[in-house]
Amino acid sequence: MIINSRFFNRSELIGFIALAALLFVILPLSLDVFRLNLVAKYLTYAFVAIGLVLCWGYGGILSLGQGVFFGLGGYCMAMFLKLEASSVENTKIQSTPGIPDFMDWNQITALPFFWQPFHSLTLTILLIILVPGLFALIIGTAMFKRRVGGTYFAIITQAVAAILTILIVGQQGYTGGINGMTDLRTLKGWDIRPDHAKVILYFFEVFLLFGCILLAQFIRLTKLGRILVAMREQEDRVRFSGYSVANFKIFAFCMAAVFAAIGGAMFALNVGFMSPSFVGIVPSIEMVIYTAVGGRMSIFGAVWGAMLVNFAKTSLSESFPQLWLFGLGALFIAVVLAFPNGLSGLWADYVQPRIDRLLASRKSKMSNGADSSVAAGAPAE
Amino acid sequence: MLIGHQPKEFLLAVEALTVSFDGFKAVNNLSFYVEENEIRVIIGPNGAGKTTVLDLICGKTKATSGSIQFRGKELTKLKENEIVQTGVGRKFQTPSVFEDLTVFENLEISFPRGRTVFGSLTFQRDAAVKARVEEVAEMIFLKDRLHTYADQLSHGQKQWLEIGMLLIQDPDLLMLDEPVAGMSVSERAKTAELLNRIIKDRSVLVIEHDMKFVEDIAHKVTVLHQGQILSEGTMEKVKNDPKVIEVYLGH
Amino acid sequence: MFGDYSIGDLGSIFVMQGFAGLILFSVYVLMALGLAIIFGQMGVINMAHGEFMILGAYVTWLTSNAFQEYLPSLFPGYFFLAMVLAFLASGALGMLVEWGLIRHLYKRPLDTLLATWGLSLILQQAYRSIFGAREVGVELPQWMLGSLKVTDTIEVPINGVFVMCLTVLITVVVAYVLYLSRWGRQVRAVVQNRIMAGAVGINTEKVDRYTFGLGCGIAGVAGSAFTMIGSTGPTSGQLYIVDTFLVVVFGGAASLLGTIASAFSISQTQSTLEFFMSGSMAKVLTLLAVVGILMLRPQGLFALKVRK
Amino acid sequence: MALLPRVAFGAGPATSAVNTTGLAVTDTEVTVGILHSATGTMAISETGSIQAEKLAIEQINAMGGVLGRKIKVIQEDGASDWPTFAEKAKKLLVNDKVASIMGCWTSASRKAVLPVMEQYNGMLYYPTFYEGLEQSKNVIYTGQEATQQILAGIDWITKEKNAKSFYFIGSDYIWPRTSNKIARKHIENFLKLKVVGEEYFPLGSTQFNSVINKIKLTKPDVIFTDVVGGSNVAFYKQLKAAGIDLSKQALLTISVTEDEIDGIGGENIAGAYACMKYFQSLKNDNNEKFVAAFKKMWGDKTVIGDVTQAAYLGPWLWKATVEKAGSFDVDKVAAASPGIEFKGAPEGYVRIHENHHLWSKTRVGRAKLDGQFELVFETADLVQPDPFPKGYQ
Repeated sequence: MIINSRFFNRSELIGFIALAALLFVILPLSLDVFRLNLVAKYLTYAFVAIGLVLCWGYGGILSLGQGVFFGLGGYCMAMFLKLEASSVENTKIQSTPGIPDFMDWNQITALPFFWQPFHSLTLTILLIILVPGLFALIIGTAMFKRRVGGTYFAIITQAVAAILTILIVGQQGYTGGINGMTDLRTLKGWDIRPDHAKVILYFFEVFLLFGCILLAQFIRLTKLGRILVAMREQEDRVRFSGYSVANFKIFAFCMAAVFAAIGGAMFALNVGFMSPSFVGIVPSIEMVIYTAVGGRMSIFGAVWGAMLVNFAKTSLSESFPQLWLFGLGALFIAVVLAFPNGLSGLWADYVQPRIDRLLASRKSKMSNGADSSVAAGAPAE
Repeated sequence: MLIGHQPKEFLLAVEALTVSFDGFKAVNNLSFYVEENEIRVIIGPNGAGKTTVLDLICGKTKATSGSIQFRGKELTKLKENEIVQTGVGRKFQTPSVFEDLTVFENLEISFPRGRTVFGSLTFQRDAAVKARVEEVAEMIFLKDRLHTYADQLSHGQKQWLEIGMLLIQDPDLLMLDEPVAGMSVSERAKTAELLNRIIKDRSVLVIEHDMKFVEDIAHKVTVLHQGQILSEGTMEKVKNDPKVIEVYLGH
Repeated sequence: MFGDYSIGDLGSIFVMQGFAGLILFSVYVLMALGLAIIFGQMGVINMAHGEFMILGAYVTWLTSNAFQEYLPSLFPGYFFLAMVLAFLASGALGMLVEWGLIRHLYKRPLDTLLATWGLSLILQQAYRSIFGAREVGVELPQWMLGSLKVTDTIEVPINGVFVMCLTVLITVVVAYVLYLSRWGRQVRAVVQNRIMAGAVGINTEKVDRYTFGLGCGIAGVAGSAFTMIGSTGPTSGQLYIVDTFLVVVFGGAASLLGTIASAFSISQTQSTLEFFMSGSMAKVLTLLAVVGILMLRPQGLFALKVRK
Repeated sequence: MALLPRVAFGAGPATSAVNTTGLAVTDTEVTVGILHSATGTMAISETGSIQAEKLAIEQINAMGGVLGRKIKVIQEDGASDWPTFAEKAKKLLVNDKVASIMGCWTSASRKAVLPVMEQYNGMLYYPTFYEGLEQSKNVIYTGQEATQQILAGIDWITKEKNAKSFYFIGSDYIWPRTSNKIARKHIENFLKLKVVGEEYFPLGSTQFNSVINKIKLTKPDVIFTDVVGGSNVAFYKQLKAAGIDLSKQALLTISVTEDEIDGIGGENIAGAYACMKYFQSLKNDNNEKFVAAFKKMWGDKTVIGDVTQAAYLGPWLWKATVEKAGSFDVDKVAAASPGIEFKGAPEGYVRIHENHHLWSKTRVGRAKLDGQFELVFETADLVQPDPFPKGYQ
């Protein structure tokens, strides 16, 4: 791993270490497997949120259809797991053994062609990336080449989410319908349900998450990251500096789609479940909210936002099931009205200065940090 | 650029250019020609279509009909970024710089390398880039502010920064929309000095209201009125054209 | 599929099917008008639009109950009062929301989307806490039930006719208000240039507040009308929101005529398709067509070519 | 419950004897989970189930509890979100160690919870009538499976109305599709009649004018519906507005209970037939007591539908099973379940079948203006549950 002052500035380094400590050490040691698995579920949304930081926070492209990509990734993974769970001996009570149970219920007697690739894990992993990536490429090309942006783009992505949900629910013979794909059991013969498997999957997911964090951070620090910022502010100026703005938007949107898809695949693995209720408009907007709460400009903030909002959702709905919608609604409004930069903005405005003041007294010992990070051109958090 | 080397070929040839917005012809059957290394100033009353002409050349607005040839290439068929890559640079009326980026980063973005998605992912800030950025920063009086975020700059400094961003592109045709508008007297003088330095070795198309400034720099002046050319020629000729006098003083 | 039926049967079915399309068209126009004002004129994305509609529906329900309880003799006419009350209630709530929330966000249109989404969650839970989680049934006066027999085989639902008349009336009023009244000119002035409008003495804050209130009020009337054909529950409003936005965007946001044209084409497409395939597929195909056309023509059906 | 005698708990058999698997059972208490949606779109439907389960538990506690132990309830909100159901089920089993769970409503939530129940060996009492094609050691299905609910009703209406043709309208998901599949096979293969149309609408759809026109065109003898949720309201209102008079046009629904009529409005659906195992208007002592107790606890205006009654059965069946098994252990409860009867059931009498479904009667009611059903038919005997019906798959 390349962690040096060029790659992260000081406060980012602190954030990185704190997050790594929390996810790799503190949570696994302090939570039981059930809660740890919940954290794993929350973190699947962190992938989406990181993508949204790039695409929305940096690129200024608000997508209300991230559930589509989350769902596509998740369904790809779930299809593989479902096929494995639908071996002939597991399904011998069906009229057609060897196909997923919901197909049998819908009088489908042979595996449809588009299910065939999901016999292979390698192909599945490729498709988890490629299907959402290509789908985003098509939507992105159609929209951005024609300069559709802002609210229009948001509404159209929302419509896409609605279409896909109706389609998945309606084509239940091929997709499991509204029930989704349940009862996912093994990955290459390895049972994903027992506690020790959940722990391993958790760590696998956290590793992958840090991979995505580093990738996002890398993108952010290249000239491409700065062009995204530039584009959000002065799209015309970027265009008249010789860049094809549409291509950069398409790239950001595709990256966000791929991140979301990875999150979806992790969801299917960790939760053992995939359903159209993660594809539609409501989950898609919630994913945007995680990002907004964490801070739309901050990669680490996005991870925190996804964890905290989901944690609040779980605990509020456990203690005040009738009231948690009030809390959630108020949170959205508060974040938008009072803290547009989310938690990371609060941190940068209130906490960071205090830490800096504390450290200022010992500044002579730390002379190399701040200046070089400015030279490296890290945009403001 | 074979065509460019042929004699008597204009750098920019605008012919029969028309654009209409909802039936209103902002630019109407306009033709004019700019030669290599020429400094052309476009003047005219408000609403004459000056900015629209620049918009049309740089591709921001699509022409309804007519042609714009730049070094023999038809610009009306190209996208904005392709037009930039053929060597046309454009400065906007209001300073448009990236306020969330530093001066250095602003200039670096305009450096003509790594303009594709993957090019920009693999772009390295090497010695050549740094040297060029510093060189231009010096020209635009911002050498000691390289690591300042652009939102901290004064209005005039932002104008210079934007001019600097164009310089780093090294365009063959530089289009400036009111480069000294809103500047203080001292800034104005410095800008004139800056412009006089950078207009060497390239053609420049300027929109400007400040007549003194125009007189200082213009080789040739085009007067636009209601989307059409009212008069064209040297400053002296234009100033004495009765039609121009009527338009400017008649109102 | 039509082989077994007589020409007369088919003819009347096509007439009724056309009428079904017109009802759907009216529903879309009613839903979209308020949003077209708010989104088209103010650029605010109001995700809580559906909840404003449902407020109107609940007001209608309350009015109906009150009449049954206290003024049973006037019950046949309660619906008209209910619609006025629905307009006032939703409009007032809208103005309150504008004051407390929206006016802080005019420079950040995408953020209005998030904030109003939060608002919609709060309103949903509020309805649930106040009116209960179950759907409420609004009792209609006898004269609004049933159908008119035009010929022996052609019957048109009375509530459908009512919704259509209401739609025409509201559209005319809105068109008058926006395009002919002094206030409408002020609204459009503010839309085009907020600073200049302020400078020439228009109270832009007041214009914003009333515009938003008007949009929400129309949503309330729409909700009131929908009690005749749909359900009223805490989350019913969510069902409408995507369709509504698509109608507005497809029409070209700033144009009232566009909204109407787009509602017409979407509703006719959908009701025609519904006749040949299942409701689910008809919906998918209609939405796909709309999204597809929007990709080719992002400015919508009716948009002015303007100099930006 | 001040009128009832005060009950002392703790007189039952030793905890170590009745709880060998570490469930949350103390000398005086046993913990049971309730898992339904209190929020989200399904809250509308699931509220009645929560209320019925709480009523049953309160009554059981007033009678001395289960094996001398008071039932303590932990209620979780599934929030109309299927993974949340799975997550909460897991929490109830793993963290709270509940002895059983009364819960789930939609098929989707049950499908999500089922693997959790099987993995962590829990006991679920599931109240909703559903599509069948399922059977689990860890679930007792207190509602009817599709063949139980549908077949007798179709036979009856065919005879009563001398029906030749049917038109199916459903919401687009597994339960309506499976139910319609069974109904179609029955109509076409056994009754040798015709199905002239089959239409599905997305959940939440509110526009039915096109399908109503198709009904007018095809003139079926019976309209057979399994539309759910808010769509119901729109469907019946539009049906009525289109001039289809349900006193003349036979309509058989398997998705409208007294709960739904509350929202639809009695005047819009009066005359329609519903095929259920329970109606609030049933005349028997058990039911009269149940209805009175329910209204006392939850208010005069509440109505009781089929699922609410089935939910009420859950705690009672569990109590009877635990007492027969003499243990709270899930394996023992599961094994002791077949043959358990509940004579106090508001629907009359039920018994658990080998396949963990209930033997129960099928009834047809006609909707009245006041929102209640008038019983017009009931099977003479209990109908055997058959979740994997031969010839219907």
